[in-house]
Order: sequence, then C-alpha cells, then structure tokens
Amino acid sequence: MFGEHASFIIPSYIISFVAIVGMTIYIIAQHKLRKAELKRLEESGIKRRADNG
Amino acid sequence: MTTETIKPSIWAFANPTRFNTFASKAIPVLAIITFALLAVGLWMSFNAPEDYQQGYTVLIMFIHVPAAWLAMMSYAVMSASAIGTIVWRHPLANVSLRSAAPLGAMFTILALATGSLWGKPMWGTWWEWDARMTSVLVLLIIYLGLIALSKAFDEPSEAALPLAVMTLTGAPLLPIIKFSVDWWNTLHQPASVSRFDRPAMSAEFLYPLLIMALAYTAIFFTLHMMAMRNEILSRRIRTMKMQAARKQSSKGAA
Amino acid sequence: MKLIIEKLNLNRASQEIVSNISFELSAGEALIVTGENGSGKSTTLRGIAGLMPLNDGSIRLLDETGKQFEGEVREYCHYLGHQNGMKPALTVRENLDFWQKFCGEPDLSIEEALDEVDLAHTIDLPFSYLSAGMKRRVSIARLLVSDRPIWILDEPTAGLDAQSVKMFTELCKNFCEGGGILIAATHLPLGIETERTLEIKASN
Amino acid sequence: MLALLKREILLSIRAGGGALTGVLFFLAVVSVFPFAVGPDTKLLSHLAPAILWIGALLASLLGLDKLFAQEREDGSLDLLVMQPHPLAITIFIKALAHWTMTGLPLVVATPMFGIMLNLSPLGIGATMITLLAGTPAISFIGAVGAAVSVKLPRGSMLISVLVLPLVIPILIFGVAAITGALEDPAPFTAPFLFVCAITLFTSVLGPLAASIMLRHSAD
Repeated sequence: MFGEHASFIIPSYIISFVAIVGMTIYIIAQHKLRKAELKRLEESGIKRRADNG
Repeated sequence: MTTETIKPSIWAFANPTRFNTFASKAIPVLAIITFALLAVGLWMSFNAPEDYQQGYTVLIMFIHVPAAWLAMMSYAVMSASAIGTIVWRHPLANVSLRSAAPLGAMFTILALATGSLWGKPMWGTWWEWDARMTSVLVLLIIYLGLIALSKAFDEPSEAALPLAVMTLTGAPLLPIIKFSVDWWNTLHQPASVSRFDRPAMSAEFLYPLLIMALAYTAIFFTLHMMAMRNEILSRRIRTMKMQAARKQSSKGAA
Repeated sequence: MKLIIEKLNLNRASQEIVSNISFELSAGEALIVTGENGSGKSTTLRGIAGLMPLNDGSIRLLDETGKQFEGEVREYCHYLGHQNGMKPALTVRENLDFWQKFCGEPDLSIEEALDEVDLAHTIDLPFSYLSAGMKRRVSIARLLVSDRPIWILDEPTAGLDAQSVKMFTELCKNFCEGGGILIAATHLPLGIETERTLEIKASN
Repeated sequence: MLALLKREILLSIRAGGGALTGVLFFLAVVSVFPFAVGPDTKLLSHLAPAILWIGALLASLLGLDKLFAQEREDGSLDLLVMQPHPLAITIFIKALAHWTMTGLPLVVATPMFGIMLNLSPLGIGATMITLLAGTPAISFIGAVGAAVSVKLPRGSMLISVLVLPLVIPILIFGVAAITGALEDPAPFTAPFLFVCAITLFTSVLGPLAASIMLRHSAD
C-alpha cells in the first residue's frame, strides 16, 4: 500500500494523529483536573465558613 | 463588606462565565463538525489518484499544507486577540491569546515534521533550507518565544499586555520575514524549484486538500475553545485560592 | 484650580485594591493620605499620578472658570515615589539638570534648589556617594527645579532626620501657600493650615 | 529630548562603559570564528560579511534588558512616563541612544575587523554602510522586547529569543547587500534599500508598540 514511499507517508499521518489527539487528551485531562480542584475548593470554602460561624 | 469583596470577582468573570456556558454547548457541536469534516477529508484524500510526479507522497500534502495554513491562521487569531487585549482590555481576549499560542506551535511543528517527511523522498534530505520550511521554522521560534513570555510571569493577568504587544509587533514583521526568506532563497538557489510550488493543482487534489484544511480549522477552533475554558477555570481557581489565603491572613491578624 | 477625584477604583493583578475614593482639592490645599501597610495608599497615589489604569472613576483638573486643563492630569503633577528616580552614576547636578530639562517649566535653578535642601556642597558628587537621607533630599530638590502645580508624594520623609523633616514641611507649606495642591502619604502631619486627612482602609 | 539623549550617553560611558563592552564583545565573536572555521583567508574573506553581521547582531542585543528595567528599578520610569512628551518619542530617543552606544561603535570598528578577516576595501565600505543602516532596527525592535520584559528580573535571554527571529530580514538583506557589492551579478541597491526601509518601519513600529506596553505597565 502507498507504494515505495509508505515509510514516509505512514509516519507523517501517525505524527499528525499523535500530536492532535495527544493535545486533545491533554486539554481534556486538564479540564477534568481543574473541575475537580474547583469542586474541592468550593467544598473546603464552605467548611471554612462553617468554622468561622 | 461581603458584597464589596464579591463584587470585583463577579465583575471580572461575568463574561468568562457566560463564555464557559456557551463553550459547554458549542464544543460538542464543533467536535461533531470536526469529525465529519475529517472523515470526509481523509476518505477523499485516500481515494485521490496517485500523482504522476510524486506518487503516493502526495498524500502527505493533505496533512502538511493544512498544518502550515493553520500555523499562520493561529497567528492571525492571536493578533486579533492581541487587539482585543490592547484596545478593549477584555479578559477573554487574553485568555484566547494564551490558549492559541500552544496550538499554533503544535501546527507549526506538524508542518515542519510532515514537510521533512515529504522532503526526504523528494529532496533526498530530511531538511532543506527551502524558503517555506525556513519561514515556518522562524514562525516556530516566534511561537516558542511568545509561549516562554506568557509563562515568565507569576501572575497570568500581568502577562496579558506584554504578550499582546509582542504578538502585534510580530504581526506586521511576519510578511517581511516571509518576503526576505523567499528573497534569500532565490538568491542562493536560483535553479532549485520548490517542490511545494505547483503551478496548477487539479481538482482531484484540490478538493480533498480544501476539505482537510477545513477539518484542521475545525480542530483548531474546537481545541481553542476547550483550552480557553481550561484557562478560565484555572484563573477562577487562582482567584479562589488567593481569596482563601487573604481570608486566612486577615483572620490571623484579628 | 481644582483637582477633582471621583469614585476612584483601582485594580492590581486583577484584584481590587482601592475602591470608591472621591475628594476635591483646591489650590493651596493639602491632603494627607493615611492607612495601614498594604491598604492601598501607594496605589491611590500612583492612580492619581496616572501610573495605574483606572478601573473606574475620573481624575479632573479644572481652572477657576471650571474649564478642564489641556492634556492629562499627570502632566501637571510631580510624583515622588519610594524610589528617588536618580542615576547613581551621574552627579547630583547632572541628575537634576536632566529632570529639569526633561520635565520643562524650569523653576528654581539647580543651585537654588539644592540650597533649599541644604545640599549645595554635594552638587558635583556622584549621586551614589550620598547617604540615604541625602538622596531623598536630592529627589525633593527635583520637585523644586521644575514647576508643577500638583505634588504627589509617597512617604516623602522616609529616611530623613528630624531637621530635614522640618525643612521639608517648610517647603510643603511654601508650596501650598503659593497655590499648589499637595497629596502626600505620610505618618506625620505636615502642619499645613489647609491640611485634610483621608484614611484609606483595605478594601477587603 | 536632547537632555535625555545626553543623559543616556553619559550613563553608558560612566556605568561600566557600555560602548566599549559592545566592541569588545564584537571583537570576541569575530576572533572566535577563525578558530572554528580554520585560518583559511580565502574562506574567511568569503564568510566575512556574515561573521561581521552576526557579531553586530549579537552585540546589539547587549544591554537591551537594562533599557527599561533599570529605569523601573530606580523609579525613573514613572517620571519618564508622566511627562507631557509623547512616550513613543521618549522611547525612540532611548532606543537611538542604545544604538549610538552599541551599534555605532561597531560601524566604526568594522574596518579593523574587516582587515582581520581579509575583506576587500569595497567590502569593508559596504559592510559599514549596511551596518549603519541596519543595526538601528535591532535597537528599535529590541525596545519592544525590553518593554515587554520590563518586569522580569532575568529577561535578557527572553529578549534575545523574542527579538532575534524578528530581525532576520535585516540580517538577510544586510549580508545580501554586501555580497551584492562584492560579486557582480548580485544587486546591491535593492537589498540595501530594503534594509533602510525596514529600519524606517521599525523606528515607528518599535517605539509605538513599546509605548503601549510602558504606558499601561501598572505596578
């Protein structure tokens, strides 16, 4: 498949795929992390106020 | 007292909050469009006939050229955001600028990598100081410099203006760089014909290329919106942490 | 001449530092800004001097007929911050000469200004040779070499001994009597008749 | 404004002699090349325009980190920004003073280095003219780099990374003009005019961009 230059064509598709999918996964992971941290902060924030009162 | 402390954060995040609500709805739609375009584009690319000159390597073009276009479009998006930062001081503009830079760098690296993989069978070397490859390399250095600048500040809001000013300074210089590199290239290699310059492209290559370019554009906007949402969240976390710290310290003082 | 500050609101690193400060000062009046450390005194002064973007509010300078002065208010101000704004490698004369020429509107000559702060003998010494208190006095002399109707002073007496403080309050008095507007962040009153005090509290 | 120029020049003469350091750095860069390339005079004279330009480019980046950061440290920046003068003009003068103390000495020193690199008199003349026309642009773009990193304590590396890619056109046309003067078919006028045009363009763009930055660089 893809003739004599397959060893160039396939890697270039793999590289592009890995980079774009990798970036997407990274961004999604960051999103999850931040959502979790925000939740944690909100919960601890409520606790702190409870301590005060 | 409490209302006073809450007021600035609400003011500062009114628009970003609205943006996040909008983004949550828009991202799935954009993702679907991206997948559809990508599927069609790839299907058309792999069904394109073998080029009589380049053989199957023309397949690399379908991902190389869109990456190179997106590398430039990212800079255009960043410049527009930079104007937003300078003229309207809109917090979202800075979020957009910061989020676009790594994406631009990614597409630039992809353009260079696929260009190199395309060049090897064509030129016989992995790297040729070809006019386009060289300009893209300079663009990569500019992207990396801007990313370094954005990371150099402790406080993200302090990086907003420096980043915007540097981005906008680069914008009018980019065409000059491109022009000078082209000029330099013809000066030193008058005989070499750039492989990427094809006088006329037949429709069987043009359509898959255009669809792939649209797919890449959709990838950019999807990821950009997702990255912007992340940036807004991380700022909110930062503000909350700072407020908590301040509350703690004022408690200690009292 | 009247300086009108309305609803001044300043941010620093996207946190509100100063909120809703309003006051009016007429020619000859002085305002002493007080408050604890970190309450936003410096930020307020920098805001009035045009060195911070205003989040909200306005700063206006009107003449007797109520007409606004041309240009920005900062162009009518002398600002003395925490730093002296002098180059250690240059002599006292070179430093003051530069600021006089660069600011324009020459008032006292450099010799006269240095006389006022009792530093006439240091005129040809490099600025780096001076002690901290003398450096501060040179930067006070800077206020005298160019004419500006508004002085904005941030801790002007930092590092000054009792005698120099007395000399400095005398200068401030003269300035106000001559129709100047003075805004200073300082712990001690300047003893000016028209003096008022504004206490800034941390906004959170 | 003349007072500012005078002060800047006085400062760079007094404080560690910025002008001399630049030339010294230029000398160091130029004399390192033969060690890397070999003492082949023919090769060296062929490479001379490139060596001189790269040396000048790197030397021009010296001291950019201090251009505004030092003013900010000692409080002068606040006072410079407050005055009625257009801020872009103030920055233009500061950049010009930076060039006078880094770029201009290199132009003057070029004949000596040109002889060392076996460059012909015509080549030396062409190098001097292109350096004279081109190095100001480095200071003007450098002013933007200096302005955006004014708050960063160790900004000098970052400034170089930000500024170098933007001054590539100057390097290309500068060296091309010298080659054009030396070798017959290649043109001299066209690249030289490009150098001049870029310098003029950046003399407006650089100070304007830097002034936007410094005007709003709230502390």
